[in-house]
Amino acid sequence: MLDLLAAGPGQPGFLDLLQGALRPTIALIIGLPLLGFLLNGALSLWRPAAKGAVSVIGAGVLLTTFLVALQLFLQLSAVWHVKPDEVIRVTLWSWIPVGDLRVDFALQLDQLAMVMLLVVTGVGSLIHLFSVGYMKADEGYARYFAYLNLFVMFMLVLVLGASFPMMFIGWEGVGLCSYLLIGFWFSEPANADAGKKAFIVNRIGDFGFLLAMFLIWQATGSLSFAEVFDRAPQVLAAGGAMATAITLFLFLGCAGKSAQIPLYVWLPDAMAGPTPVSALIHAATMVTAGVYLVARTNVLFALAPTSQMVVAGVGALTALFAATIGLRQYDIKKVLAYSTVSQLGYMFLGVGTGAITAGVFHLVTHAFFKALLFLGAGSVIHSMHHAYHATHSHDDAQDMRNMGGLAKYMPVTAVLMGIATLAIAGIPPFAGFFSKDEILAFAFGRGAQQPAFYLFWGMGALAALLTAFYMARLMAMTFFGPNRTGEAERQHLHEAPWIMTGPLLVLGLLSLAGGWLNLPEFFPAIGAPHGVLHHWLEPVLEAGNRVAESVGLAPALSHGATEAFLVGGAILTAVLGLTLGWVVTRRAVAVPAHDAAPETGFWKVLYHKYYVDELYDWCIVRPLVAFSRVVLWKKVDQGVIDGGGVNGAAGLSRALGWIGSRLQSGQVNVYVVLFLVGAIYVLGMVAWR
Amino acid sequence: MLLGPSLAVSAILFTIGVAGVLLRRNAIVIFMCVELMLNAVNLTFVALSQAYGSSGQVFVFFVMTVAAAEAAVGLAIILSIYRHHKSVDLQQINLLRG
Amino acid sequence: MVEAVFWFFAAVAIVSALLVVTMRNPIASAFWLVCTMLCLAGIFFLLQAQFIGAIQILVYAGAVMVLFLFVIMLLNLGRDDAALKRTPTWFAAVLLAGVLASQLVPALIRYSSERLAFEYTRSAVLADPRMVFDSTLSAAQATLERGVPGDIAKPLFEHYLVPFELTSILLLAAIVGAVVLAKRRI
Amino acid sequence: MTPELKGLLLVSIIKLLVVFTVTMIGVALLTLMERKVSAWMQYRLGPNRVGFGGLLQPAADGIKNIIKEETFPGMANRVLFMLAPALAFIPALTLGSVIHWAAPLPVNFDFTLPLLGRFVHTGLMPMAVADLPVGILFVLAISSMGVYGIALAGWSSNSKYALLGGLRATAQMISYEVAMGLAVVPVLLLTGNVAFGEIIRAQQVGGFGWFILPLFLAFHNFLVAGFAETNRLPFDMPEAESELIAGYHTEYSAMKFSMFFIAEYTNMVTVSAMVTTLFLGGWDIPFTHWDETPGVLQTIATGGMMFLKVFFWLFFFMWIRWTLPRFRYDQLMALGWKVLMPIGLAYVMLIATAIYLIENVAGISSGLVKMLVLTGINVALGYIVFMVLDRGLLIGGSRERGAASGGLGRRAA
Repeated sequence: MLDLLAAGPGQPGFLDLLQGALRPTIALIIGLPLLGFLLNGALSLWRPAAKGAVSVIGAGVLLTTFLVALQLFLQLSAVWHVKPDEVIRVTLWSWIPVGDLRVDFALQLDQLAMVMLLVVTGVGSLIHLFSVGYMKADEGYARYFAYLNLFVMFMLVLVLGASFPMMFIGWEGVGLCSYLLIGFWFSEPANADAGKKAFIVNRIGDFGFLLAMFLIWQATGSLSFAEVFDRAPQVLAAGGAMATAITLFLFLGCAGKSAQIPLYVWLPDAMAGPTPVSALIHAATMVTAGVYLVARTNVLFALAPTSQMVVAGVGALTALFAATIGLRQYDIKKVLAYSTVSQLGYMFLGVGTGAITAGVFHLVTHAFFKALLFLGAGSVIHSMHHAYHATHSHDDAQDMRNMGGLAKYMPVTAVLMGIATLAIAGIPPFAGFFSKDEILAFAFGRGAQQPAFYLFWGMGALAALLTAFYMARLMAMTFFGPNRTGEAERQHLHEAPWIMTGPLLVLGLLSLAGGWLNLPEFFPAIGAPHGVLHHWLEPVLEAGNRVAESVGLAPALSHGATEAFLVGGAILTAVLGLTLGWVVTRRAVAVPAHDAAPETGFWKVLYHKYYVDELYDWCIVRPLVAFSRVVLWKKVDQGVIDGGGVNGAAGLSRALGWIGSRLQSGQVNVYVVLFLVGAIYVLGMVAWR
Repeated sequence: MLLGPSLAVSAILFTIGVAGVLLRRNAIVIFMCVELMLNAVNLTFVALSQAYGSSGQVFVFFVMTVAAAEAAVGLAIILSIYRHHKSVDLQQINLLRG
Repeated sequence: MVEAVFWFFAAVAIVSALLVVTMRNPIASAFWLVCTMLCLAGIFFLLQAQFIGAIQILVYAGAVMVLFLFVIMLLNLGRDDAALKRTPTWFAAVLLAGVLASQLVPALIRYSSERLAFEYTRSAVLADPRMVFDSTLSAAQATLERGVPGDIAKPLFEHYLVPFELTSILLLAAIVGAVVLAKRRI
Repeated sequence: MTPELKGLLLVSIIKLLVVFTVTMIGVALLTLMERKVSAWMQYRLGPNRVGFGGLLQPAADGIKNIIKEETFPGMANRVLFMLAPALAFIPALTLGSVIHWAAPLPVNFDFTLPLLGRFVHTGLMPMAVADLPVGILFVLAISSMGVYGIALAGWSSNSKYALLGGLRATAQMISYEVAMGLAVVPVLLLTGNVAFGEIIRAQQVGGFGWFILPLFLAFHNFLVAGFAETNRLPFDMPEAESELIAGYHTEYSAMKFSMFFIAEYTNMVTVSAMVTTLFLGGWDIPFTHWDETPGVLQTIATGGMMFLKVFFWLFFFMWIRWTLPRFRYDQLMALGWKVLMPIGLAYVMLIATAIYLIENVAGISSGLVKMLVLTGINVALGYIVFMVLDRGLLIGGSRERGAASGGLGRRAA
């Protein structure tokens, strides 16, 4: 590697040498989690009790992957320092060579993928470590880690894939793992149903992704990122129907995977899985895949301003909508789930605005603090569960009404959750402040060109207020006030073991300092430069920015008084939200869940999540089931397929068989004559072609 | 070079073999006509091997092996058919009739 | 000179082949088939395939046909008087054979190795003859280089070793099959 | 035609004529020799009336055969009946054309004849009518063609004795061809070529000496198979006079009968020459090396040597005829398929392994040592085969065979 660098980036042939040298490393990054999956899978079949080995393998491969990724990062940042637009592409083997379509099993590594790689492996490692403690008592320990490793493998394929089909493998793979892990405790029908729901809702999104791929293939004649993005500005008219269709279909995929309106419904249900899974898959990594996809295809989105508007609008609406639901949830994980949906909305607002860096930045910081929140919640649930388990109580360990005053029993968790709350609420200098503020600033800036973005900005700001509110509510209900767990149970509440608090601490640090990745210019930096992530991602976004400039929609920031107003407003909103949430919650009468009065009025609507699930059930599921039963089953399946297809085919075969059996005269000469006629025909075809 | 004429002779022999299979009813004679066809193909292989290395001759070698195996098994079958039917006339042996 | 000998062998082979088909007596058919095979062996010798020529006589004429003769003699088959009656099948057969020959012979008689090479260059897949044939060495050159059996042995044992071994299994199966079929009691 | 080609043709025609004539006369004399040797072995005189010591007896027989009436069986297939003796006769004669009868002769001439033009020949002329590169393969191929004459003769006579004789002969010859081919393979292993010239050269200078020593078992198998191929006693099943009158030639008379006769004796000569060529160094004069440089004298001397060796084997044929009793038919087939073929196969593998070990593993390059090692192996193998495996069975005496129960020869087909 070093002698490679000595040869000098930018020299002819250097990239080939580099790709050759990095090939095993990149294969290793994919291969290690796969190995972990295979080993753990084997263990889960043969030695489910060997938890020590499973932990070592499961967490070990992830840590090793992270270290490999880190080392790769160090090496490549040296390269990119000299020549930022070198993209490492490694073709492992040829996958689909059909006619003009040539899809290789290829991986690519650029700055954007590197960010995702580090987040996935880094946060993933922490969550794996946490899981070692959290899942300790579970029977499906080996299976759990096998799934988790498989998930990481697919996530890395998604991130590193060098073409749309490669990304789609990862896309589908993480969906599969998500399904498997949501329904991890599948013996309870609700959990299995939640898994199915996630899977089916995601199918709708995948359908959009597939259609987008077909259109891309039709428009550009290629599916690999490099070629598509290279050709797209030439073959796709800016703002044209094709570009808009492609990006809208892509966004449909994103909406499914990243839980945006109208396909967000699966994510809250996905909390049925183990909490670390929620942290890893349904907060930090998989659900951000949609954001990553938009960021990856920023060239295409830059070509379609309408789609950008849709993305930003849906993002803003989702942010606000989910935040309102989060106001009145009692399940600690549900609150966080809606919070996740809301924050994802922010990210889409960011990438929809064209501020890809801001969106990715929020993705990263969100990964830190939301993982922290989920793991903290996991720690709380762990403790609560132990308490209820010890006393054989059947109360809900996740209901915040049953908690209260936990700060006394779990000080470390409480402090870290507090940090995360400040981060997500947007209090400087915590990570969330910078990223959220940047998104809102860009949205406001774009409003100068497209006034609709002022509206989106307003929705985002309001959502920020609500975010601060429900987070304060969560903290107040969980950690402060009187304890409502119960007399006997209270004895069993305790802080989580170090293997769980350790990752929490690391994540806490990251939530605290994550904002330093991309400090805005107005912020007085201490030793750290401004806009690191911005510069880091510049080569990836360059093409998209060029397109955006040509369209006249380059992302812009306001400066001066407006900027000060925005920043001040954001801080004010956060503080206001936190205070309101704290005050309102502390003043409400707190009773355990089983004593709680039913919700009334608008609270009831919020509590029931605006009845969206019921709406979907009435509008889509039931008509579909009825249609399937009456038309598809009775008419199409029994009538057409069974009658015409199956029995008809049988009848046809019988008829043909009868004719054929007439030919079987047993006379060899006849056979030979027939054969010869065919042979002469073929010969004629060849000779007189 | 005798490539063209060899191929033509091979084609004629093959055709005669085909005609024999079509015309004759005696199983053994039909068998012999099949052997004739195989020989014609062998000639093709050898003629082409003259131009392009000995692989063609290796194929002839394989064809001969197959022919020998075929003759052994085929004649054994004909023998056992003869034991049942007291005839090797294929027009009378139509057990395969559908 | 070589051409003359070739055409002599070819003519005898074709006439004998016709006699194979037209003779009513199976023994006579077998005899003429042997004659055809010997002529073919002669042609093989002319085409620089001495080993194959010798093997042709040894295996076909010497073993396979003897087996045929043996079976015919054992079954004591007489004249096949029903053969070659002018039935509709007969006309169909002759017609078909005529069509086949009329397609094959004109297409093949002007064939040359240059034409073959040309056709291979036209095919995208077969542009390199070495993809189909093991070497571009002609048979005559190969014989000079490696001797008569070596000419065959080299590709056979290097290139086609697995098929060769499979052939031995085939022969074994054939032996077992023939014995099982032919023997009344085992 | 080029002068060189014409020269080659001329030389070949001369060789052809010489070989044909010598063979025919030789065969005629062989019939006399057979009778004389028989008489000698039975302590009687044999033919001694016609000519000096009965020397003209073959001529008298020939004349008698030519002028005798040709008889045809009533229901015979006339064409095949006529063709069969020729089919037996032609391959037998053809075989003589590839055998190297003497050391190559340097022949150089360049002359012009009126009408015919210029004839040129330079260099060595192999003392075989056709020095085929396929050599031994050709012999095996053509010898297998001899079956047709006998089979067709038996079938076309439309007589049960002839048919049975023909069938027996066919089966026997096919069977023993296998053993013969397997016996030839070790020789090819040692020479690495199939051409006769190369086989002889390998025994002259190739380092193994005459192959009879290093390949004794192959030699033995070849000899046995040769006896069976020529339908000589103790394997004369096809014409076992006590069972089948005269076998496949029961119905033949006059010159056609005599053609079978000639074919049989020609085959004897061929087999003798083959044994000589394959295992006794061909025309090689033992313990000398001057015969390796071509010259007229050398050719004559080696031709004499070849004659001596072939003569010995011909005598051996007759000697065996009056020494061993005839095999039963099932014993004959059992010997071919169950003894000679397995032994031949195993022997091929053993020798191949041994050669590999000697040359590649032990790294022995001295011809004498190689020969001695192989000879040692053969002695050991011979002991195993004849003394251990065959204990009182086929090759042993009939008395012992009767005593041994369950032997190979006892199973009736």
